[in-house]
Amino acid sequence: MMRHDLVGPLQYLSAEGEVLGQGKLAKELPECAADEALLVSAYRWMSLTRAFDQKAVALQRTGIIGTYPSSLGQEAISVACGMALADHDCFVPYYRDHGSFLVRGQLMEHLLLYWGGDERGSAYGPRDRSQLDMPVCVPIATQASHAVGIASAFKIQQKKQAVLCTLGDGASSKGDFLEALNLAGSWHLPVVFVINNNQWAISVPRHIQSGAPSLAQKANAAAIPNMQVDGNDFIALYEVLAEALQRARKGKGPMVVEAISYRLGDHTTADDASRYRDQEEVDNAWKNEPIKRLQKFIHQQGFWDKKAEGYMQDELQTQLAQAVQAYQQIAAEQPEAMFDHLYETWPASMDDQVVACGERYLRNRDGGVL
Amino acid sequence: MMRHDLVGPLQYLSAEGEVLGQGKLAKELPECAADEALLVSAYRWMSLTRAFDQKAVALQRTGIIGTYPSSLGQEAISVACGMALADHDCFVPYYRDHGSFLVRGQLMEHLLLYWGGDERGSAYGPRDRSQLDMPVCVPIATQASHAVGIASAFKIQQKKQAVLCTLGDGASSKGDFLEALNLAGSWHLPVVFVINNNQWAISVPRHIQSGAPSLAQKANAAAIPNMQVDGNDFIALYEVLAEALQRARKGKGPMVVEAISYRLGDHTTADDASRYRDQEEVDNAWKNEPIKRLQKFIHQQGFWDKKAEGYMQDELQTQLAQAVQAYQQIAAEQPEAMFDHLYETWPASMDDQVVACGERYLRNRDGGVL
Amino acid sequence: MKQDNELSKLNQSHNVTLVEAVNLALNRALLSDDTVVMLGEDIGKNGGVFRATDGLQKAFGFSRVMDTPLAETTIAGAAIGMAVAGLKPIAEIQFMGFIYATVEHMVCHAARMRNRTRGRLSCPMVLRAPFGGGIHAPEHHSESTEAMFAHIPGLRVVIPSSPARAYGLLLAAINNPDPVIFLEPKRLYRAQQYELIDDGKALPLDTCFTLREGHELTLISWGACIQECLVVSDALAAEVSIELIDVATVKPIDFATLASSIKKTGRCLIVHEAAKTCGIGAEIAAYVAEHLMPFCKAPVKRLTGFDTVMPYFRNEQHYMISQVDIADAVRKTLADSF
Amino acid sequence: MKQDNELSKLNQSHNVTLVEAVNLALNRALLSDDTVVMLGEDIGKNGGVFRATDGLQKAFGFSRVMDTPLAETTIAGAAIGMAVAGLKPIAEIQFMGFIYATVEHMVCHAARMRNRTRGRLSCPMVLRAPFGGGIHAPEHHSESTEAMFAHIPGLRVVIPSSPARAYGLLLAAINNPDPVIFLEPKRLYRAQQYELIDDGKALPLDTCFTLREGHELTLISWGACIQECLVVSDALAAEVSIELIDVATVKPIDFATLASSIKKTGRCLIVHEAAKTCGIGAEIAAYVAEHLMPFCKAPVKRLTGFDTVMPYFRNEQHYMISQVDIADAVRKTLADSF
Ligand SMILES: Cc1ncc(C[n+]2csc(CCOP(=O)(O)OP(=O)(O)O)c2C)c(N)n1
Ligand SMILES: Cc1ncc(C[n+]2csc(CCOP(=O)(O)OP(=O)(O)O)c2C)c(N)n1
Ligand SMILES: [Mg+2]
Ligand SMILES: [Mg+2]
Repeated sequence: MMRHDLVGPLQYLSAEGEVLGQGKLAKELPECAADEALLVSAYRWMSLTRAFDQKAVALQRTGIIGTYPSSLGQEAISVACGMALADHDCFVPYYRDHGSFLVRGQLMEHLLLYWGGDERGSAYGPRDRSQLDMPVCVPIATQASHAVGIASAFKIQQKKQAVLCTLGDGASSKGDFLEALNLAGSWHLPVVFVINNNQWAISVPRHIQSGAPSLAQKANAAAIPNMQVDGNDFIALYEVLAEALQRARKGKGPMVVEAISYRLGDHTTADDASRYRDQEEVDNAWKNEPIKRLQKFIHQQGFWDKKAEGYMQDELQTQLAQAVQAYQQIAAEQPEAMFDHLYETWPASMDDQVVACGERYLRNRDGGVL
Repeated sequence: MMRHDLVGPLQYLSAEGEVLGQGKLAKELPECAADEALLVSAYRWMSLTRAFDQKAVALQRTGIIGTYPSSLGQEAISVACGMALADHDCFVPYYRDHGSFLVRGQLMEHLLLYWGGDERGSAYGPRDRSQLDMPVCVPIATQASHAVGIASAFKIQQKKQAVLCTLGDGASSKGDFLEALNLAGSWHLPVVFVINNNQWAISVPRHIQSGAPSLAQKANAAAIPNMQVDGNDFIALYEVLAEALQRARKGKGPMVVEAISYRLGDHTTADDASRYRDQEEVDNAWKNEPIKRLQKFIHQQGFWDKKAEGYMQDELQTQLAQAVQAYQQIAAEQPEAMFDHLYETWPASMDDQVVACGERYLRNRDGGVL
Repeated sequence: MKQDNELSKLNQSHNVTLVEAVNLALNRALLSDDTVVMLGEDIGKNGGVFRATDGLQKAFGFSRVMDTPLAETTIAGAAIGMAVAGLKPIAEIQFMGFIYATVEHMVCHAARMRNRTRGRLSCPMVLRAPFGGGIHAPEHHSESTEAMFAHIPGLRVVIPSSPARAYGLLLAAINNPDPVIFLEPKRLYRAQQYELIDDGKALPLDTCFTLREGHELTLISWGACIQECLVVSDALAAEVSIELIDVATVKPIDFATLASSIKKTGRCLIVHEAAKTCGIGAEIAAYVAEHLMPFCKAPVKRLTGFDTVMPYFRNEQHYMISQVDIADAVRKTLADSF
Repeated sequence: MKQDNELSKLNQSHNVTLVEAVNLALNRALLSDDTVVMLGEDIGKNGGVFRATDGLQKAFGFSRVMDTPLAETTIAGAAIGMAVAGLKPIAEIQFMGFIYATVEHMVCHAARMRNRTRGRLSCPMVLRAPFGGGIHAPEHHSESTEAMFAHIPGLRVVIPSSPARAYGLLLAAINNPDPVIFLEPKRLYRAQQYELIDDGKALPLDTCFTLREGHELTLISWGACIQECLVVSDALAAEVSIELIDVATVKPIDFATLASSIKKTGRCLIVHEAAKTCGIGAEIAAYVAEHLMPFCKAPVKRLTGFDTVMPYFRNEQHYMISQVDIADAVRKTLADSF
């Protein structure tokens, strides 16, 4: 029952959490809107994601982790992606999907480990260890090529599993994504692409990325079904993504979803967005932020109250504190670890470099002397 | 008055050269269909292109040139591109545009020089030496990136000039083209892309290149106007390309034209198409070939007759014979020529390689002895 | 596994060219391992423009031997995804001149997936491409840029120079749990025929092959040039005792074998078709400068392609390295002895 | 030309960092030549993520300083088209780790356009990118793969190591009629300030810079490592007389200057951050092995990055080369004298 005829993004709730269109709830809203457990856990995950982002930014400021890209304002997208995925599906992220990682069961200390400059942050993967979720992908849009490769592996292996690949509005300009769409269409692959259109690619505004009114329509080039969704409306996102993944698993082919959102924070902790965008634009965007909207709705539905909110916030802070502590207790790897996973079958000719690495370490250990 | 509402490719003449739609000629056909001089010269150029292709294939068979890609059956496209271009426009070809090169005023001996393995084949350029038509481009689709670069230079220089870039159906799958479309749309560039959809990319059939019903619709990703045209109908092609280039020169932005054709010959002289496609398909395609169609039309219009045909064929053969002779009289470059145009400002450190090159030549000149 | 496959010529002996040996190895890999798949342009019905994949799609179907749209970036990137997902993809790039669009994926992902995830994920893929000049081909069809990939940590670069090594090294590359760039010297594709037993036996990677033993000069090469080196080694046998070594795996390089030979001969000539600057020859000569100078009885010599764009085929021979050039370089090296 | 441009600081002297020197050179080029244009990601309002282009779009407008969509292939390919069409484009790649998507265009077209057309067309473009490690950056933000481009005939690769050379060499690169890959050592972007006169004077390309004269050991490097080399040369002055050479143009290499120094000192240590195999250091060491062995009083030594993926920043320092490492290598080279 997805609305492909739609003009503009699919949206069920107003910024204030009111049901749009006023008709009888059952009529207006999709099933998932009545699923208390689902919405409450979505709300928890989104709240945890925001708390984690806040904490991570603070940790960067104090030098405890490195450059960090907050997902502030985009929690509904990453959490909806995580929740729509089945354990046995494959998640192919970019680098602003902290919420998805959390829902997929990755530990916060491991996310911090990655952003703290330690490869082991990508060593643990999702809850379902059998599943091969991909690690953070830094080279923009390259993950899209991997996603179609994994999807075609699933097809060849006759597994009823789907791939969900995320990317940004800027990434939608890069050939890797556009070629991947073409292959997904030509080979009819079980892959869903989710474009987090947060309006900015660092300092480059959406209108410079493309002359097209929507980014979803890039899929028209490959005749792939596509639609825009309000990226601040969890209910709309979950409905669309769950159905898109179901289609894919059933062999009905790929789909592209453009989630319209806004990057409420700087691009990363290394960025100063005030150089290139007006505070007014940001202030307006805050009115649409996704967490408040879902909170008001579950309040109205009687799924949530002040007390629950209080408990939850305390609980999140405890979890966070424990995660930070766990992260800080993880000692750095040995210097020679840089060789441990380079090749599975070790080339003897590189032994002397491992030795040289050890010597270099000892030589410099205590600052060293000239 | 271009028909963007069109379903299926724009076509005016039947395979038999009859006007489709039977109404009064003036009503049905575009102006250019009444332009005797235009149609006759188009017919001459298309005939010359076919004769040149036949000759080139023969020369390859006897080892006088190297691997050669015939444009058999696609003469209307390359000639329409050449004729729609103004002298001061820029032509950015791929490698199957012999007709365009001829119309642009390149000499046949120079085309043979290129396919004969001599860089000087690209040293002369079009009739209007002031114009910078690009040379043959072998790496598929890369020319599309250059085309948008040249188009944006024209825009920056405030020149009222347009760029016409050709590519194949296979090339339409490569990121370079898809990214270039996106830039053309975002920067509103004066560039027209012409996809010669000849149904095959060597042995890969059109349906594997893309799951989309048309290749023109790739432009929808960038919200660029686009249409399909019958690639065997010179009148339709000329009307569409002339108008598209005019739009571009006037600053009205880019356009994509998919010319539906068929590769009647092998991919190149190095290919054997019988390995992967049925002769029956080829035989059917012959029924739609563009030269016979235009010939019948200009006959009916009284623009052409048997006598003219006889004269022309003799004339073409003489021209060809002269060109082949001229080509064969061009001696090879000196061995050291491989360094002459590497850098404009010569690095002294490379002198010894020039010397070594000379020595290598002398050492091997007469077969050499061990 | 289709054991009844007509293509199966298991354990039989064949008189094959290098390209036929590649075809045999691919067939063997597809037969013996269901996770092996192939993707590339024109590899299906057409069997590849050089027929390296002839008959394979017919035998194993499109789901094992996949024709792709014309998009090298995706050929490499999708292969990485397939490899991560448990397949062993063999991706074909039609000519090395068209391999450059794969560089971002090979450098940023294929070479790093295992290291990035500390072994949780890996990338057991092979990227095949015909390379080198001398076949009278058009522009961009004669590249030898193996050194670009050899510079990249995490990659292996393997180059056969005979049907037997093509067969054995390709099987080794396919079985290797990490990414391998496998470059096939197209000039040798049909140069000679050799007896070969399709026994599925892989040859070792990361190892040089000593093709001739000698004690006066170590002649080091790989790929197509090996053929000229063999002729010269034999032709000059009366004059000079040459030890000919085929590097085969040009990254990582088996320096142990090279070093022991150079210690013995005291002279070293490196021959490669690729441009000189920062080629594999530079790395080998640098190794000698660092570790073997005391053993050197003559300057190290590199006989290589020039640092210029390979001329179109009309003048291509002025760029290529001939037997005469190699013989001359051998004699010069001897003459220049300290 | 906007002579009234507020940014114009012509002929004034400035105390600038390396990144400010880059900005001055870009501003000077845009001011003095209308055909100079810039394109790249975030180079406009944001002034580049390192502020190298700060203020330039404001001063010269979008048509001279263009923010592009996120597409490196097109940034390089469009720059080639602009260059052919009579402009002098300066394309910025945000980090060298993202330069790989430009390889096909730089290798197949930028490097060949003049040669391919026998001079009818040419490609006067500059591809700028910050490179190198040591700034505690995320994955892919610390690459040093200059050797990949140095291997390609037709390209120039230029690397400054001080504000003055950044200014003078960038102007030279922009004026050069052929393509130049200009790599900026980001670790030095804000390391020190130097007096610089914005006189529009270019420095020579294809030339090494001798930063210290000495007679016992030739220390060869480029980019960020030059700073450690300077410290070591001075600190060890009492112990050993070091001749320090900044290669600057790593392709083509000015071997004449290197050779005359090595002939004098008889010892040579090459320092670079990039991976060892087939790095620029290999080419220089190979040159010594071919031409200078008789002059060598000690083995050539390379002190380089390892042939492994640069560790994420937590362990990055174990990969980086320190003053201590350089001093140690200098002493080892002396100790290993024949
Ligand atoms: C290939 C590549 N080019 C450039 C960069 C540098 N870079 C990192 S993030 C970014 C902007 C990405 O914007 P978008 O795709 O919209 O994602 P967002 O960060 O807004 O979520 C850029 C240019 C990169 N990481 N990879
Ligand atoms: C980047 C690249 N990849 C592969 C090739 C080899 N190749 C040459 S032509 C061709 C098919 C092109 O088909 P299409 O774009 O439809 O043009 P056509 O030849 O049919 O006119 C291929 C794969 C190439 N030249 N460049
Ligand atoms: Mg964005
Ligand atoms: Mg075609």
